[in-house]
Amino acid sequence: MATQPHTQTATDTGTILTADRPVLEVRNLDIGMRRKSAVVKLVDDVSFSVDLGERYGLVGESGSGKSMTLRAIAGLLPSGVEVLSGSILYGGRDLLELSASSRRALMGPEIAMIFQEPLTALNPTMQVGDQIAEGPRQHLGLSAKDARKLAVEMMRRTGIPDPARRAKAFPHELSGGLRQRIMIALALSCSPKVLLCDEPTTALDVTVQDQVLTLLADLCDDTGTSLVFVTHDLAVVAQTCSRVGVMYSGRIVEKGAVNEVFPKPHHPYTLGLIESAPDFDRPDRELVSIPGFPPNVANRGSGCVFAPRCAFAQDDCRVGRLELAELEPDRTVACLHPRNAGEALLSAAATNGAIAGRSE
Amino acid sequence: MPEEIMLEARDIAVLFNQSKGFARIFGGARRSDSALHALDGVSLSLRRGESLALVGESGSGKSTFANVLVGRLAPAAGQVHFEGEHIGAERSISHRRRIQMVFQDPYSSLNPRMTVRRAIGELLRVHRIVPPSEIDAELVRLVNLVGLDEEVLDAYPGQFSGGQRQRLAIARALAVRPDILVADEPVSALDVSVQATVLNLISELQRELGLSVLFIGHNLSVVRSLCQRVAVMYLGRIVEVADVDEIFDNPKHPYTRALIASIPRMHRTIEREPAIQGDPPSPINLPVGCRFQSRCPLVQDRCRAEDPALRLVSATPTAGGEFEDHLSACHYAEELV
Amino acid sequence: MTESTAADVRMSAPDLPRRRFSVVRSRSRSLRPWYKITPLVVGLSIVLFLVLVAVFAPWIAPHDPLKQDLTHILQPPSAQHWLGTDNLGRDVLSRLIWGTRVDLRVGFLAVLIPFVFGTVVGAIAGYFGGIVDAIVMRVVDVFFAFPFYVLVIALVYVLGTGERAIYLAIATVSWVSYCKIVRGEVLVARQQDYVVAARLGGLSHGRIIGGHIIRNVISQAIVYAMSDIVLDILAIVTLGYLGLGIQPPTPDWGSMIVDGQEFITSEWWLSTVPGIAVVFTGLGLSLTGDGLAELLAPERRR
Amino acid sequence: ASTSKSTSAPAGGNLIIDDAQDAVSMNPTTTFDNTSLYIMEQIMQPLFTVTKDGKGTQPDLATGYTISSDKKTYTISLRKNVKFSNGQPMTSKDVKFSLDADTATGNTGWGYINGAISSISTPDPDTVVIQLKHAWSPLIADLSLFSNSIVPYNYAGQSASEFYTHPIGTGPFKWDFWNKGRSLKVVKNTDYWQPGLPKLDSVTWNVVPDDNTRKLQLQGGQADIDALPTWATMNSLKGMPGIDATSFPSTEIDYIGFNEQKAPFNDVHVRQAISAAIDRKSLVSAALFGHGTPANSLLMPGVPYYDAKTPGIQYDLAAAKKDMAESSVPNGFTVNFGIQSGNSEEATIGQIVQSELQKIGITVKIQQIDPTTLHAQVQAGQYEMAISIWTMDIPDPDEWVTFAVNPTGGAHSAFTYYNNPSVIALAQQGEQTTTSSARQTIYTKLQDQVAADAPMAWMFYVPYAYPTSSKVHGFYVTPLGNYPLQDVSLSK
Amino acid sequence: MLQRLRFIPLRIVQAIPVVFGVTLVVFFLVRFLPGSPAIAMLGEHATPAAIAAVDKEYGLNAPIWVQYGDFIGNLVRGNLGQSLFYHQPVSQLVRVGFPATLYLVVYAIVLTVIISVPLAAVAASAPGRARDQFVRVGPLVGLGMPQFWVGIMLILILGVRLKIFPIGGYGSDFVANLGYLFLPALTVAISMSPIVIRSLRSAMISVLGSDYVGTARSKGTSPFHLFSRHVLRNAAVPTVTVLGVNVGYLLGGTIVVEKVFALPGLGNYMVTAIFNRDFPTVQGITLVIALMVVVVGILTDVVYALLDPRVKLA
Ligand SMILES: Nc1ncnc2c1ncn2[C@@H]1O[C@H](COP(=O)(O)OP(=O)(O)OP(=O)(O)O)[C@@H](O)[C@H]1O
Ligand SMILES: Nc1ncnc2c1ncn2[C@@H]1O[C@H](COP(=O)(O)OP(=O)(O)OP(=O)(O)O)[C@@H](O)[C@H]1O
Ligand SMILES: [Mg+2]
Ligand SMILES: [Mg+2]
Repeated sequence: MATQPHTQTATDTGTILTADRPVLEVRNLDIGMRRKSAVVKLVDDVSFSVDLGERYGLVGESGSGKSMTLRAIAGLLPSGVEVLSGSILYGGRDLLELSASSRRALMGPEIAMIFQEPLTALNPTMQVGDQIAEGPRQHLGLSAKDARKLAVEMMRRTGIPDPARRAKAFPHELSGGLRQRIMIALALSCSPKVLLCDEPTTALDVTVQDQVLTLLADLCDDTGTSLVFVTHDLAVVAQTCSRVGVMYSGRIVEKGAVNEVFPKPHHPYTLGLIESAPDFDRPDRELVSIPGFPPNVANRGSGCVFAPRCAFAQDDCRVGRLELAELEPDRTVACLHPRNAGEALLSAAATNGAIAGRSE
Repeated sequence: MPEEIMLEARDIAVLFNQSKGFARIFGGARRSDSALHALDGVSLSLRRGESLALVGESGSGKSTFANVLVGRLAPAAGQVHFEGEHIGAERSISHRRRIQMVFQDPYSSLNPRMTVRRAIGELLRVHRIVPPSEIDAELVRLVNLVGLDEEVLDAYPGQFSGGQRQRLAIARALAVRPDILVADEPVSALDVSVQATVLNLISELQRELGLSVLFIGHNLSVVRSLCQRVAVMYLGRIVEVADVDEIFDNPKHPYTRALIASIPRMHRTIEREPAIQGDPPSPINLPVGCRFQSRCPLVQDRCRAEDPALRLVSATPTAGGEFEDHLSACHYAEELV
Repeated sequence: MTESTAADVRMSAPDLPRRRFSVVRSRSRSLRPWYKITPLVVGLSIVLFLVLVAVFAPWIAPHDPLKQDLTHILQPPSAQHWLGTDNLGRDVLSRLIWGTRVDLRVGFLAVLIPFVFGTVVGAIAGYFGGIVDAIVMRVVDVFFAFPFYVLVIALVYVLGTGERAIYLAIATVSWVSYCKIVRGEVLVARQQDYVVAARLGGLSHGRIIGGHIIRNVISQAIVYAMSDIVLDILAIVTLGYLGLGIQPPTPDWGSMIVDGQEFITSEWWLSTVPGIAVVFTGLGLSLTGDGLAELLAPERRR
Repeated sequence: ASTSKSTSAPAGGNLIIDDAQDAVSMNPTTTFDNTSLYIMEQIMQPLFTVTKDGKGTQPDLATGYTISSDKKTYTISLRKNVKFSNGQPMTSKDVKFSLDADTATGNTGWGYINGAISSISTPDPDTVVIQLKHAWSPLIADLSLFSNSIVPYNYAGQSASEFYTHPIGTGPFKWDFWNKGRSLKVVKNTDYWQPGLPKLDSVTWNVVPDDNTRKLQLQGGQADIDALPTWATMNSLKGMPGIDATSFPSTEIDYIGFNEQKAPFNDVHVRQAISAAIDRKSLVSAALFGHGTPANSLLMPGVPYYDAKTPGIQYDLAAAKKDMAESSVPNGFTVNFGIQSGNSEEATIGQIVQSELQKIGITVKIQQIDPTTLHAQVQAGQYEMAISIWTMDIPDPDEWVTFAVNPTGGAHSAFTYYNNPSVIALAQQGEQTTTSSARQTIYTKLQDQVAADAPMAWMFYVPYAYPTSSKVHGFYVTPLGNYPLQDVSLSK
Repeated sequence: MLQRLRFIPLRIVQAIPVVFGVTLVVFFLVRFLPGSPAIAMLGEHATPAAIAAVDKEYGLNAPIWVQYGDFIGNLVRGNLGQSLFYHQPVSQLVRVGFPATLYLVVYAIVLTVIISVPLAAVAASAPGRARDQFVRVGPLVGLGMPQFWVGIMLILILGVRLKIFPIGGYGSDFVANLGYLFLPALTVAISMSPIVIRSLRSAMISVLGSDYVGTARSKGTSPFHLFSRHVLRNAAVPTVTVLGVNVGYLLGGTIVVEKVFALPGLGNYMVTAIFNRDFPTVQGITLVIALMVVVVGILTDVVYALLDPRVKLA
């Protein structure tokens, strides 16, 4: 491999991105809060990597730590919450070791982020054009006029009709779809290499969601931008991403290629997620929910975190610490008793109500 | 045997206006800001024991319609009939009782300062559902009905998760023994796994208690697995009504087709039509002609001139051997394949 | 439709686990127990301390607060008089302790009337909106636009000096604040689904306002009341400065500050010590208010 | 104001006087407040002026006078070469105009003081002849009152109200400006008839309502005189470098008036008991920080015919208890005691009296009432017991005596409703007697009798307090309260 | 921009009944006061005859509704009446007092902002930490201190001891008053800042935690721009309202500060007028202050609307 010539991209800040190395690699990331008495881990030992131009999905229930992981990469953890250990490598450089100002210099031209709710993610008192222009002005050293021009151009590229006029609008004057497009324009204005998306379409209508997803995918393909895509809608991941990590209670419990994981989930939690969501193409299937609730992050207990809700849990699931194990190449599962029969087992579980019934 | 119509809305129109007169000059608190047509001639009937879905984009008027049905909002025009009897917005206590509602936001739908016992117990007392001595037993029965343990009775809503709250909201609605349950996006704020329990609960209750349910939602996957009939709403109008399988297999309105096309699918292999473009136009300045014209891939000149009415396009046989009407508001419904 | 059969309907879906009470949203701070809210604990301790001082004043105070000793006036602090004596030779410490009684009483009573009146009026105006609201709000504006001290001074003149006049004067002015606060809260609350649900449940307006809305909006008014007590004590001090305070020889901090300020350049402690008492009380009440705001804040999501 | 320092102070400078209130008006004939009249006296002068000791008068714009044998005609000769500040010379025409204008105000102003005058004539520019209705010994004293100040004839062609917005007079200073509520300034009258005077260039009165601020301005050198210090201020300024906390003898008496219309104050024993229960020395030391003198008489030491030997009721608790026992309310009673709100001295007095009367079984309820309300109540006879103050305006006891003991004047014996015919007769005799010795006898008798009747419990005589900067020289206050500023100078 | 200010005419119309209400209340209130202008004028030893004469001269013996009619009639003609105590038109007093009060209030607001913004920023930057606690508790001390006491203390320390500022009084021009009014304005600011700091602090904390600040950070915006463009402006929105409400309260409370610092402001005239039962002055000044409160209310809304484009007022 090393002998082969590979594509190289020299970024503005000198980071060398190569195709044989993941553009973004999260290693053993712990995020949490230090309390007087204890450390509360919100994200626990999360690792995953994203290749150049790849679209990577993170799914999981509310509170599973998806947003925290993303925010840690962007350096936007809420106050009180910090990275406890681990590293976040961008093009081989550990972001966590950079100074605040050099990290800031990366944000925008190298890494950008899009939030769930475009209305709250845009400054309500600033014209959207100015908000888009702010990044280019700072990072690309553009004049106010040029930055503004760039902003309008970006808006045009995201399919906003009449961009010059819309640039003068305030966020509340735009519809949800337009706002999210503004967010995309804003995030892509400095041509970042990695785009972090935190549920960018959850607040949108299906028709608009579809437009925005298509747009995102197209733009990223055009520029070779990698995407980290957080959502709780499996179908959206299935449609958008090539690889996926399934998060539960701050941990990644399963990861692999989307077309491997979803048809043949190995982890009971992944299975549960799939079975509880209505599937348009399987309307007559009974919905089976995962019983109970995710554990309190302050006290996850020992053993597999999912064991208390797991229909297949056995005694050994409840002791010790569970590590991710690679079952097949690029297919990792944190389960002592992984389901490998996939769908066959699923229907069995559904018919005898096993997933639901066995909790005590 | 024709199914019995429980609740019928006829030509409902709702306008949100600026308030006028004295209150405006002297600045009393007002309910709305700008004039817009939230509903424009909506007719829909709910049959006994059925579960009817109302879907549509955000802002299309679904909640407004629900509010009219439950009597929270007086329509500018049109009437609501309950078992054939006209009921206005100011309703008798028994009419109120018989149509209950479950809301989208589980966090604002329960009074944060009242225990479940108090909140539901009050309803039982006011409506004299059971003799006072049996109230406690009835409360236990109700929370059990929605799959909760009786210890929830003395807790405050703050102590519950979203799914539990939604169950409690359902329990409250059922406490007064309604005939009709209007559920306004009851699961869209919930996590998938919780969503499933609530959806299952609603469908069980509907079956077991013979409730008529108007289920408002925008997730077509949910609708498809829960409801028997579907009405599609666009910009204050019903644009298509049909049996659930019929509408998804054989949509007769371009908007419905676009909706279906936009659903994210687990299986990428499934072929999808191209998504429609643009956002819905503002309900303040409505276009002449068909409301969907600006986004319709099949738009014709007639669509820009003539407002299509909701009409019968076909009657399809249902599982029970009956024929179900398929209504659409598209000039070219028959031409859609 | 028979209800009896429904009683047997249990979800075949999984039952909820027993741990359900531990499953609270960690982000909602409102469910923190009161003793974990530092401002509340500190504030309440201060208030409790003051209340105890007020209650046990007769036993704590080393001297009779009214006992004059004209041969020992304006004495600096000493073993005999820890905080010295005032211009009539009275023991300052004892007056300070007894003053706690008067000031807390006046402060609380001066808040009580406007609290109740303002809350009721504000709730009605906010709930019904429209003309009722318009009229109430214009009246509120009139009182609001009226210079505070003009109204208070004039009312104290009309009613005659004394504690009762002070309550009434302050009440006349400050119900407006409660009215505004509660109205604003009710405007928000009446849109909440639980109010709609109550209405759909067939409950009357009165029951909804009194039973459902008030309990949710009152916390803001209570929080405000805490700081209002401080403002009222200050208003009494200021009235004293304008010569309209509590009647002598009743020991109260306001008149102690005002009487002492004549001697501010020489016997500075005369006005400073009761001043510190007011500040301390203010601190306690404000912290309590802060804490209560945290404790009572209804969950405001989104 | 150290006159002792003989260093000749340089002329000039602006003297700044802080007062708590603003002047009200510059019209001497209808103005009653001290601030206004102390200011107008620097601008307008009467024919006679009060001597420094306050007990007599001396010619000012007049040079002298003669009295006819029937004591009903006064012929007054005017000083020559006196000019108004507008340059116009002063003549008898101006004098007659001024006196008549005052008389005309009658009850609404000070006109009643000229009540004895029947007519005024001006035989020549330098002579004024005053014809009286009846013998009236206080006339010259009356003429020395500010209300009889001399202004130009016909207000120099203006209307009265216009004229008094910038009055013209013969005084050492002339009008400069008045920012109402803030400050008032007069400047040196270069045409002043006394050569070399005034020494100052100008005088400014600033309105500084807060007691402490006035004191601190004086301390900080921002003001030269605090015109209304509290006694606490005086106390704390004592011995402070750069400040002279001087007080001047006055004609002020502070007393507690009893409303005899209300039981049990109609009982002389009660009045006597209260009077005897008050320890005046304590009052003086606590309320005035020792600055006053316990009062023994209706009249004040600065007033002619004051009798230091009058055995006014003094502190004697045993006697007080005895009086109470003999009274109609031997077991005591409860009384409302009205004092002015916002007045720390009265609050102090009130509380001391309260605790003293407690000892003889009287429960005193202090009622702090704002001054105007209190006055209204007193004037309407709707009070039981209230603190009042009197200061003489003219150097003759009659003004006060008539007011205090003669119920017919409309003031109901200073609103005490005291009515003793023999005292009233004595008061009338005093008015009509002109010889000093005879008047002395009459007033001594009167003082004794009033003391025995105790219609009021007089407390103390209070001096005038005027703390000044040590830079101020030659400042003095007459017993009537006026402070002529023509001799005052400022050092650097 | 102008679109957003369309509410102004309506607000002015709404203010009319308020102002009318104020005239009604003040007129009858002052006439309920015990004692009369004549007694105040003539003093303790006035005789009934003298009082009657004065009443007649000032028309105080006319029936009360006639007097009210006259008052309103004059008012409509822009005439506030003639002061009984100062013997000049009330409008004259307003002309002197209004600038002083306005200067004081504006100066106080400026100082309040200067004090509050950095403190709130410091506190909000680390919620819950020591400096935050300090900022939360410290200013409460200012809230609990009576203004006259603070004023005297400031005079004593900064005026008399350190001789930095004048000891009360009012200067002749704008520049001089920067010095003369510093301490009074500071006195007011000390009691107003705690309220503003609290509001600003919590607004800043919520703004700092908002998604759009996250967005701004994700753009790599520098801390300075972050604070000035994104945080301050948005945090100012709720604070402006708090400030507006308190300015109204402040206007009614300048009485004390004006008295302590011997300022010829409306409050000072007002106290004197009440004490002297100078009805026309009390009425006139109350009306002016009420108008100021109304104007401040409208201004607050204007600022609010300008700061926050979402606001639609009507
Ligand atoms: N500001 C915060 N301070 C402390 N804990 C927080 C904060 N925000 C979130 N958490 C906690 O961190 C954990 C992970 O939250 P995170 O927001 O990453 O979840 P998520 O997977 O993004 O969920 P969602 O789908 O609801 O967005 C949760 O337990 C949450 O309660
Ligand atoms: N109280 C109101 N005042 C003014 N306009 C309103 C009001 N309520 C709703 N509208 C408007 O009426 C239209 C229909 O609103 P409605 O809430 O019924 O839509 P919806 O279909 O329920 O949307 P969603 O899916 O977002 O809940 C929208 O344009 C909305 O902005
Ligand atoms: Mg998230
Ligand atoms: Mg809705």
